[in-house]
Amino acid sequence: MITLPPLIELRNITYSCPGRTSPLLKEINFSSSKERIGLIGPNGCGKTTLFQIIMGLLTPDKGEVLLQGRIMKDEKDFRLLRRKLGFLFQNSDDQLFSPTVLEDVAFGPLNLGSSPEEAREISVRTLEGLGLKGFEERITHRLSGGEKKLVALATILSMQPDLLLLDEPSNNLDPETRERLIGILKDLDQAHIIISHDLDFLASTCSHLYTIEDQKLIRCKAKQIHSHDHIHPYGDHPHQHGT
Amino acid sequence: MITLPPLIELRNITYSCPGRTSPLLKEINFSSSKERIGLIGPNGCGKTTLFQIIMGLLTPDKGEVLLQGRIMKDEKDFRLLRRKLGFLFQNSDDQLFSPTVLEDVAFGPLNLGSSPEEAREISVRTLEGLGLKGFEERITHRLSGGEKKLVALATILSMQPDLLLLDEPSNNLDPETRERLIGILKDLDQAHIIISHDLDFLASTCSHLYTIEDQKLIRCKAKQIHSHDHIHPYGDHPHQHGT
Amino acid sequence: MIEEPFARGTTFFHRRDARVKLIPALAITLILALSSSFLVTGTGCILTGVLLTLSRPDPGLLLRRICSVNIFTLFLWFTLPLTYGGTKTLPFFFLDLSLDGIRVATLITLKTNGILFCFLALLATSTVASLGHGLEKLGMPRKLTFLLLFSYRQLFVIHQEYLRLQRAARLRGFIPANSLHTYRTYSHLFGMTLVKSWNRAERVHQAMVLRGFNGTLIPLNQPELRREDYLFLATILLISFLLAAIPFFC
Amino acid sequence: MHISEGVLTAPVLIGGAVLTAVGTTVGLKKLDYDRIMTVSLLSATFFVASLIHVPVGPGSVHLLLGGLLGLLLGWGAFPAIVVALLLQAIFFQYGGIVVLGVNSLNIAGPAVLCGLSLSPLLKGSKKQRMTAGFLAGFCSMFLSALLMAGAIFLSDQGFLHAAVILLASHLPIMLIEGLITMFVVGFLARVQPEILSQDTRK
Ligand SMILES: Nc1ncnc2c1ncn2[C@@H]1O[C@H](COP(=O)(O)OP(=O)(O)OP(=O)(O)O)[C@@H](O)[C@H]1O
Ligand SMILES: Nc1ncnc2c1ncn2[C@@H]1O[C@H](COP(=O)(O)OP(=O)(O)OP(=O)(O)O)[C@@H](O)[C@H]1O
Ligand SMILES: [Mg+2]
Ligand SMILES: [Mg+2]
Repeated sequence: MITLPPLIELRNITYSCPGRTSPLLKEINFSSSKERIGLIGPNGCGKTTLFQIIMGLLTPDKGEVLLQGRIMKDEKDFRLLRRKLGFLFQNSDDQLFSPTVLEDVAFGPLNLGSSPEEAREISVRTLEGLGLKGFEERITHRLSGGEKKLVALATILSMQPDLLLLDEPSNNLDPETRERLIGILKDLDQAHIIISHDLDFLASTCSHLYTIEDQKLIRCKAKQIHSHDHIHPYGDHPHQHGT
Repeated sequence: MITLPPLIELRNITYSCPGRTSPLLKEINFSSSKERIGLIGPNGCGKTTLFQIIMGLLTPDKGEVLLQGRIMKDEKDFRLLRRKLGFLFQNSDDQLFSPTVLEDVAFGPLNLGSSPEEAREISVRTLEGLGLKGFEERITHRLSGGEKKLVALATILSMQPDLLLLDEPSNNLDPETRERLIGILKDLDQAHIIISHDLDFLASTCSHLYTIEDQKLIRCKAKQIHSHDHIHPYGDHPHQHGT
Repeated sequence: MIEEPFARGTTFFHRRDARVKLIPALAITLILALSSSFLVTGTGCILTGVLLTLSRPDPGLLLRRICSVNIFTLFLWFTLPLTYGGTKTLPFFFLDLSLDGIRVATLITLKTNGILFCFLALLATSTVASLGHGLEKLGMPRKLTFLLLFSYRQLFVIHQEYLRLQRAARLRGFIPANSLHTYRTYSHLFGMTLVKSWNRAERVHQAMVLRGFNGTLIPLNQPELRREDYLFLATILLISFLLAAIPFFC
Repeated sequence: MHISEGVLTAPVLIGGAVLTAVGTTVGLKKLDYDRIMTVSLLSATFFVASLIHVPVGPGSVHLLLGGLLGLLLGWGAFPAIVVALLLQAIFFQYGGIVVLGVNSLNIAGPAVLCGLSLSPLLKGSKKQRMTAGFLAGFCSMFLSALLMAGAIFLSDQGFLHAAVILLASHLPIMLIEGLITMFVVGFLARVQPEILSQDTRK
């Protein structure tokens, strides 16, 4: 039996913020194929940075990003990677730029070479899947925060990625929308990695948790995720509930 | 003994967003003199709107805002009110508009009639009080998120208000800055009303909590705020930890 | 990212008040811009080059700046010798180059670079914030100063907003090309940035109103001029005067 | 779209500076403090536009969008453009203080002219709006290039050919400016039509 290389792999990734001396992330190794992973950690520990490195938006000081066993070297390689991985930003306002919802959702498929008809069809179907039927002609800028988040998710899903990177998807969502998002994520075929401070949310959508501690990516103990309690994966570090 | 009228009072405030049919806030009554209040509630329930009404930035459909027993009728009345109440915005980038920190902090006092020398002196003192000594000539847009928040607080404190309205002040702060802000708020003489989703933060800075439910402002039960535990002021509604 | 890389530094030049840099910068620029003598522009170029060296700019950055400003000069070098005309010509392979054209191109190159050096040495060593205040002290209308300072403050926020949107487009497979789709996409990115700025203006205006703003802007006093400032001003003005006087001696 | 220092002669420089001073004064007069924030932010946005490079043929050009600013601000575009160019001069040393007058006039003059004459069309049908957008972008760029070539030619007749080449080389840029301005106007009309119908232009 041939074992396939993992969909995404990080090898020895070290990254320092410009203008800082000590690295933010140090020799990070990680691989994932079809798992549902949660990523937690205090503010500023480098979670978003890690996603940006995976997507090729930031270049690490050292180390490699591999897609299906292939090292991503330049922008052209990362273009390929970006078809397979969908990145949902922390702030949906940064992600939506077309006048109407339909145009925004169809933007990705059009760039990937779909014909306008195909793109429209894919988009309508994606919106339907997220319970956003009838939103096609709405102006994105005028949607509520929760609606924007779901449309941003639609813009990514319409590119049919294999893995979703979601940066604090439940932020600023009211309880109903949050429940709806949990339902959606559970139903999706795609694997995902979710950054969140919302442990309940992670408990319902992920099968295991990672955290960044002392510049390292660490897998949390299995039981932590299954307790619905208020858990403190940061151990004795000063930590923060909420926000 | 004469009882003084409360510093700020709301009487029967009803407000509807332009373009919506049902009101966002309905017959809200509230008064406060020297208390430290936390205000919680789901997204979009109208917390920020309530602050904007108090400051005279939005006009309610019905009802009155009173300052020390006097009804605020027009822009001129509200100018007086704005000397007594300081409003910290959710987004510090919207609040800082001068190039350097000193100019920004001195802007308020200058408008209130201080001479340039007085304004400078007040500003330097205010910055010192917040541990921002040496920041005077720094360029505001180059500050970090946490520093911006503290400078925005300084621009308000330099006007020596009697009551602070703080809109999600602990948002996007790293743990240290957050702790520092808690310390600052505890030490300040001023009363405050804080909107936040961060219950720990409220527990350490406020003596009681209000929430907006079904368009009404409701005072939460007293014991809730004093437990440092994971409290659920929204009762049985589906709720969200974190964020 | 937009930055003011030359303003970061602690040399004698960086510590001077913006006013005493603005006046001589204007004087030198005027002299160089209006002169048609090689001696004046050549000497000017050397003098401003010396000033620039004294302000210790980052060499790599400096080189890039000089190149980008000289693109227009390069354009002149490609066109003027061929098109300027005149009687005297210089044979160059199979072309006849106009001597006058070469002369003019050289002159403009000297002027452009002299003025650039002067700018980098005197003005780029101050932040926009202090230059704005300096200009106001020197008589620029107050509204214009505030326009300058307010837009300077928001520039960075808006630029980052744009960059984040552009990044979102890139992540969705957008590759710029010569197509209507590309132009439409850029319009949408820019249009969204514009809408956000427009709405931000409202909120920033509210912030001003809340701090007691009622239509008059009161300036906060700026630091007094010091002895070194006057000395600096006198020295550079003297140099500019000598520069301007060269044609009368030769 | 900048003339660097050293090309123009005194009369042209002075003429440009005087006209820019007049335009700016008119613009500032019509600008009250309630709107200073809007104009400041649009001025900053205009600056950001000049950092956007769009592909044209094998190379790329940066946007100017003076026509758009004229449509949105009318006379207010004049000081807004002066400020944006001043910021550019300080940040990038493109075109310094002495040519600021001429450069501002070259861009702001056509912007205000096109803005004022075409903005009534914005209230019309979609087709009229699109036309107004395209023309504002195209014509203001055309006039700017013409003024720039004119300023160079007036300084030295020997520059005639260089000026003509300069003008011709701006032709594709005019088209791009027209298209992008048209699309942005379309975008604004759909997303936030208040921006186009504001009574801020006088
Ligand atoms: N462009 C930058 N230049 C310098 N420092 C940066 C830059 N971007 C991020 N940082 C710093 O890098 C650190 C990590 O940022 P990052 O956004 O990855 O944190 P995070 O774990 O996502 O935090 P949060 O939970 O607040 O989103 C922070 O301390 C931040 O200040
Ligand atoms: N200018 C406006 N026009 C129309 N609706 C508006 C406007 N401003 C706010 N709203 C709506 O009013 C509601 C209340 O907004 P508000 O900002 O007060 O909520 P909030 O309680 O502060 O929420 P959050 O916790 O997200 O900050 C929201 O549903 C919002 O969409
Ligand atoms: Mg993050
Ligand atoms: Mg709010």
